[in-house]
Amino acid sequence: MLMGLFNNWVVIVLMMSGLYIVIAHGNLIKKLVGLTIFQTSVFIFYISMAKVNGGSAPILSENISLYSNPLPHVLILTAIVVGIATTALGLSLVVRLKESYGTIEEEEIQRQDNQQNQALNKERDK
Amino acid sequence: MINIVLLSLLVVIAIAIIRMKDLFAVVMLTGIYGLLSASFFVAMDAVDVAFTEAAVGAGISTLLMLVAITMTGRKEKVTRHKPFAALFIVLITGGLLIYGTLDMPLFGSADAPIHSHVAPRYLNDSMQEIGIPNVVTSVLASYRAFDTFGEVVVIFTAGIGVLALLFVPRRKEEDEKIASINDSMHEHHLVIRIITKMLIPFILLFALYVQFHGDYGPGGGFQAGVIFSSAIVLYTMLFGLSTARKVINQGFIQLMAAFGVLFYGCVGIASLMNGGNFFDYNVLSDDPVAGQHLGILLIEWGVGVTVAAIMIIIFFSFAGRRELQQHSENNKNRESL
Amino acid sequence: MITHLPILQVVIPLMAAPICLILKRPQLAWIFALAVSGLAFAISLVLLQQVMVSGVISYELGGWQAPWGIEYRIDQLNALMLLIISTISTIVLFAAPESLDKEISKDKHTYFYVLYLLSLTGMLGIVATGDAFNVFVFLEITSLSAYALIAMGKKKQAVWASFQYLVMGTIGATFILIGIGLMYQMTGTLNMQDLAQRLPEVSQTRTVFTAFAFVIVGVCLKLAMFPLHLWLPNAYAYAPSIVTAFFSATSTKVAIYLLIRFTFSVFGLSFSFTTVPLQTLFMTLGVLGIFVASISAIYQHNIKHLFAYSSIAQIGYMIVGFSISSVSGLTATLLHLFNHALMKSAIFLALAAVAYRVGNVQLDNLKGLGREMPWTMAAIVIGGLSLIGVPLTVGFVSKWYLLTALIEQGWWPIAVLILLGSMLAVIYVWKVVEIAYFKESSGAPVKEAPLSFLIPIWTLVIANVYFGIDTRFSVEIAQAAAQSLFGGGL
Amino acid sequence: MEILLSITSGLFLFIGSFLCISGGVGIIRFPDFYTRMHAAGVTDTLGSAMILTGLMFQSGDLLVFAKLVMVLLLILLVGPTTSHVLAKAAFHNGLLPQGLNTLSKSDDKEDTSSNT
Repeated sequence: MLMGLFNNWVVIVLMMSGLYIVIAHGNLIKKLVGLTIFQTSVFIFYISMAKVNGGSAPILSENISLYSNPLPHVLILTAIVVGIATTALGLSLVVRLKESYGTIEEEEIQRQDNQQNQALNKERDK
Repeated sequence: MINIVLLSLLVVIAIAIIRMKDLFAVVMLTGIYGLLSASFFVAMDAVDVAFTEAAVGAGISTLLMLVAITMTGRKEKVTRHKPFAALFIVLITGGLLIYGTLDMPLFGSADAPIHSHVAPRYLNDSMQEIGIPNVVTSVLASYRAFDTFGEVVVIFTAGIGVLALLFVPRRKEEDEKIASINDSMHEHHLVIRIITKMLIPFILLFALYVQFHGDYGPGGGFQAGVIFSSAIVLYTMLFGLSTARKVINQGFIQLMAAFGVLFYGCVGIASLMNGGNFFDYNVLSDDPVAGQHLGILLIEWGVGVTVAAIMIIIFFSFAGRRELQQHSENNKNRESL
Repeated sequence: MITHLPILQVVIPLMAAPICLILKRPQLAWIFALAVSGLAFAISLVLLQQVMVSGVISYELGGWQAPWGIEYRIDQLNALMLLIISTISTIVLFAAPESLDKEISKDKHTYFYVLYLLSLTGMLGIVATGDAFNVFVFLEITSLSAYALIAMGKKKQAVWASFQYLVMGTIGATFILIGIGLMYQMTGTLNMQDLAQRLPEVSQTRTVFTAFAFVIVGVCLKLAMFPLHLWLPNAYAYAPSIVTAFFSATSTKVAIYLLIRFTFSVFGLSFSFTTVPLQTLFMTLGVLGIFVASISAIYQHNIKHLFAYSSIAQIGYMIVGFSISSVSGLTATLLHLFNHALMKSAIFLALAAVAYRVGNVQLDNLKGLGREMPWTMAAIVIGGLSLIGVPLTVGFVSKWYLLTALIEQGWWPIAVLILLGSMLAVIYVWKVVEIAYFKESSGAPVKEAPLSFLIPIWTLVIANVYFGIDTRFSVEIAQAAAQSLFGGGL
Repeated sequence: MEILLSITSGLFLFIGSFLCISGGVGIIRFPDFYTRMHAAGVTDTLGSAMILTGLMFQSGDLLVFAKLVMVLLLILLVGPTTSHVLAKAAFHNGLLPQGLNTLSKSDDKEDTSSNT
C-alpha cells in the first residue's frame, strides 16, 4: 500500500513545488520556470499511471506479451507540445515587458502601473 | 528502484530551483529537470515521451529561456512577495491530491481500470488494423489523429503569437549594418564553427531518420522537427542571424509552417473526398492497412514540417529582437561617449 | 457532405488560419476570414436545425468507434453554443479593419486575423467535441491565441494583463489536465459519454471527488468566476477593442458551457449536486460575485474596465441559475448566456467605435458624446438597459426566467438579492449616460463612427431588442437544451 | 572466448566508472573553475568513451555495435569542443585561473556582467 502510493506522493510534492514557485516568486522568468515544473510533474504523474509492473515499452514484438499502457503516452506527447508552446509565448511576453517596463519583477511592474493610475486620477481631480 | 532514485533527484532539483536566485542557474536546473524526467519516462516504458521531453524540456525550452535571460537580466530580486498565501494554496491543493490518491489503484498494478477498458484494444488489434509495431505512433496518428492535429495547431498558434509579439520589420541597410557588426563578433569562434559545420549534416540526417523510423521505434514528426530545427538554431548561433536568414528567409519559413498544417488537414480532406470520415485513412488506398500506412506517413510529414518551421520562427524572433536591443544599446553608448 | 458538417464546422476555420498567413495582404486576409466565419455561421445554423429536428448527431473521427477514437457529438446545447460563437465572430469581424488601423501597426494585421481564426477554431472545437482530452487541446488553442491577441493591445499594460492571464490560464488548464487524468485513471476512458456511464460505479471514491474538484476549479479559473476573476478586467480593458468585443461575448461563455457539460453530463446531476455540496457553494459565490463585481464597476474610470467588471457580475447571474439545478434554472442560465453575448458584444463594439474616434475610453473623455456620436451612444445605452434588465430588452427575458426559477424553488431571499444586484447595474450604467448626455463636451468635436462600425453594432442592438420581444427562438432552444441535459446522457 | 569478452568489457566498464566518479569528486574538490572543468572534461570524454567501449564488447548485435560507435564518435567530437568553448567563454568574461587573480585583470573586468 505504502510503496504503491509513494510514487504518486513524490510526484505531488513535485507538482506543488512548481505551483509554489509560480505563486510565491515575483520574477517573471522564475514564474515560467515554475509553470514548466508544474506541467512536467503532471506529465510524470500521467506516465507513472501508465506503467504496468513487468511490462515493456509499447512497441509490439513477438516475444513480449505484457506492455505498458500506450494511451497516456500519446496524451502526454500532446501535452508536452502544449507546454513548450505556452513557455515560448510566455517568454516573448516577458521580453516585451522588460522592454516597456524596464523590469521583470512583478512588484515593480505593479508599482509602476499604480503610480500611473494615481497620476491619471490626480489629473482628473484637477 | 531506479524510479525512486530519479524521483528523489527531481525533488532535490525542485528545491534547489526554489532557493536559487541566479536565473542562469535556475534555467540550467530546469533543463536538468527535463532531462531527468525524460530518464524517468524511459524507466516507465514511455520511450516516445522520453524522446520528446529530452528534446523539448532539456533542449528547446532551456534554449529559449537562456535567450530570454540574455535580454532580461539574470538576477532575481530577493523579495518574495506572498510566501504564506502561496504555501496555503499549495498545501490545500497538495492535500486534496493526496486525499485523492488514497483510493487510487496501486502503482504498476496490471488490473487497474486504466489498463482494462480502452487500452487493450490498441495493444491487441492495432497490428491488424494499422500494421505498425509502435503502438504509440498508431494511436497518435490514427486513433487519435485529431488530437495530434490539435497539437500541431497549438504549436502553430504559439509560433504566430510569438511573431505577433516580437517581429520587427527591418530596413535593409539597417540589417546589413547589424550583420557586419555580428560577423566581426562571431569570427572568434573558429574551433566550434568547424566542428559545427561537420555536425550539422549528421543532425539533419538524424532528423530524417527519426522522421521515417517513427513507425517502428520511438520517434516521429514532432521529435524530427525539433531536431531539424536544432541544427538550424546551432547554425544561427554561430554564423549570425543574418547569414541564417539568407538561407531561410522569413517569408519562406512562414510558408512552410502554414504548409505543414494545411498538409495535415488535407489528408483529412482527402479521406472525406474518398467517402470516409475525417482522418479515416482506410479509404486512402484499396487496402485498408496500406491506406493507414500512407496516412500516417503523410501526417507525420505535416507535423515535422510545421514543428521545424515554428521552432525556427520562434528562435529567429527572439534572436532578432535581441540583436535589435543590442544594436540600440550600442548606439546609445556611442552617443553618450 | 451534410453528414460531415460537425467536423467541417471546426476544420474550416482551422484550415483557413494557415491560408490567411499565406495570403499575407491584410485586406485579403480580412475578406477571407470574414467569408470563413460566415461559412461557419451558416454551418452552425444548419447543424442547429438538424439537431432540433432529429436529435443528437454523432461523428466519429477517423472512422474509429467512440471510446477508441475521438467523437464529435452535437446536441442542442452544443448547437446553441456553436451558433452563438460563430454569429458573434462574424458580426464583430465586420468592424475589424478600421478598428485595427488605429490600434495595431499595419504589418501585424495579418497575424491578427490568423490568431482570430485560431481562437474561433479553438472555441468551436471545445464545444463540438465529445472527448475530454480533446477539450484540453482545443482549450489551449483558444488560450494561446487569446494571450497573443490581448498582448497586441496598444498600451504596455496589455502585455502585463496578458502575462497574468497566461499564468492563471495555464494553471487552470493544468488543473483540468490533472482532473482528466484522475478520471481516466478510475474509468479507463476519455470519451465523455463513456465517462458518464462508467463514473457512477466509482463515484464514491475519493479519487473521483478530487478529479471533480480539479476540473471545476480549472474551469472556474477560465470562467473568471468570482474569487478567481482577477485576471479578467485588465485583460478585457487593454486588449484591442475588437478582441474585447469578441472575447467578452464568447470566451467566458465557452467556460460556462464546459462547467455545465462536466457537472451535468460527465459527472452527472446526482454526483455534482448531492454528493458534493456544489449548490450552496456556487449559489453563495454567484451572489457574492454579483455584488462585489457590480460595486467595483461603479468605481471604474475606464469604461472598458467598468463593463469588464459588469461581465463578472453577469457571470454571477449565470452561476446562480446554474446552481438552482432545475430545468427552469438551467434554461435561465442558457438564455442569459445567449442574451449576454448579444448585449456585451454590442456594448464593446460601440466602445471600439468610441476608441476609434476619441482615441481612448476614459470616462472623462465621453463628455457630450451623446450628441456627437448619437448612434453609437444610443447603442451603449440600449445595451446598458439590457444589462439592467429593462422590459423589451433581452436582459429582461433572462432575468425574468431566473427569478421565476428561483421563486419556483421558494428561494425568495436570493431573488431579492438578484433584484438588488440589478439596482447596482442601474448605477454604473447611469454613470455612463450622465457623462455622455448631461456634460458639456470639453475637447475637440468628433464625428459619428463610420458605417463599418454602425452596421454591426446596430445589427446586434436590433437583435437585442428583437429577442427581447420575440422570445420563441431563444427560449425554445434553451429549454430543449436544458431538458436534454436533465434527461440524462449527453 | 565468452569469459575473455566479459573480462575485457568489465575492465573497460570499471575504468570508465572510476573515471566518472573521480571526475565527479574533482568537480567538487578542485579549487577553481578551470581545474574543475578539467575534471568534468575527463568524465565527459574519457569516462564515457571507456564505458561505451566496454558496452561494445557486450553488444553482440551488429546494429547495436554500429550505434555505439556512432555515439562514441559523437562524444569524441563534441566533448572536447564543449570544454574548449566553456573555457573560452569563461576566460573571455574575465575569469582568470586561481593564482592569476592578483595580476592585471582590469581590462576585462567591465565585460563580466554584460555577456553570458
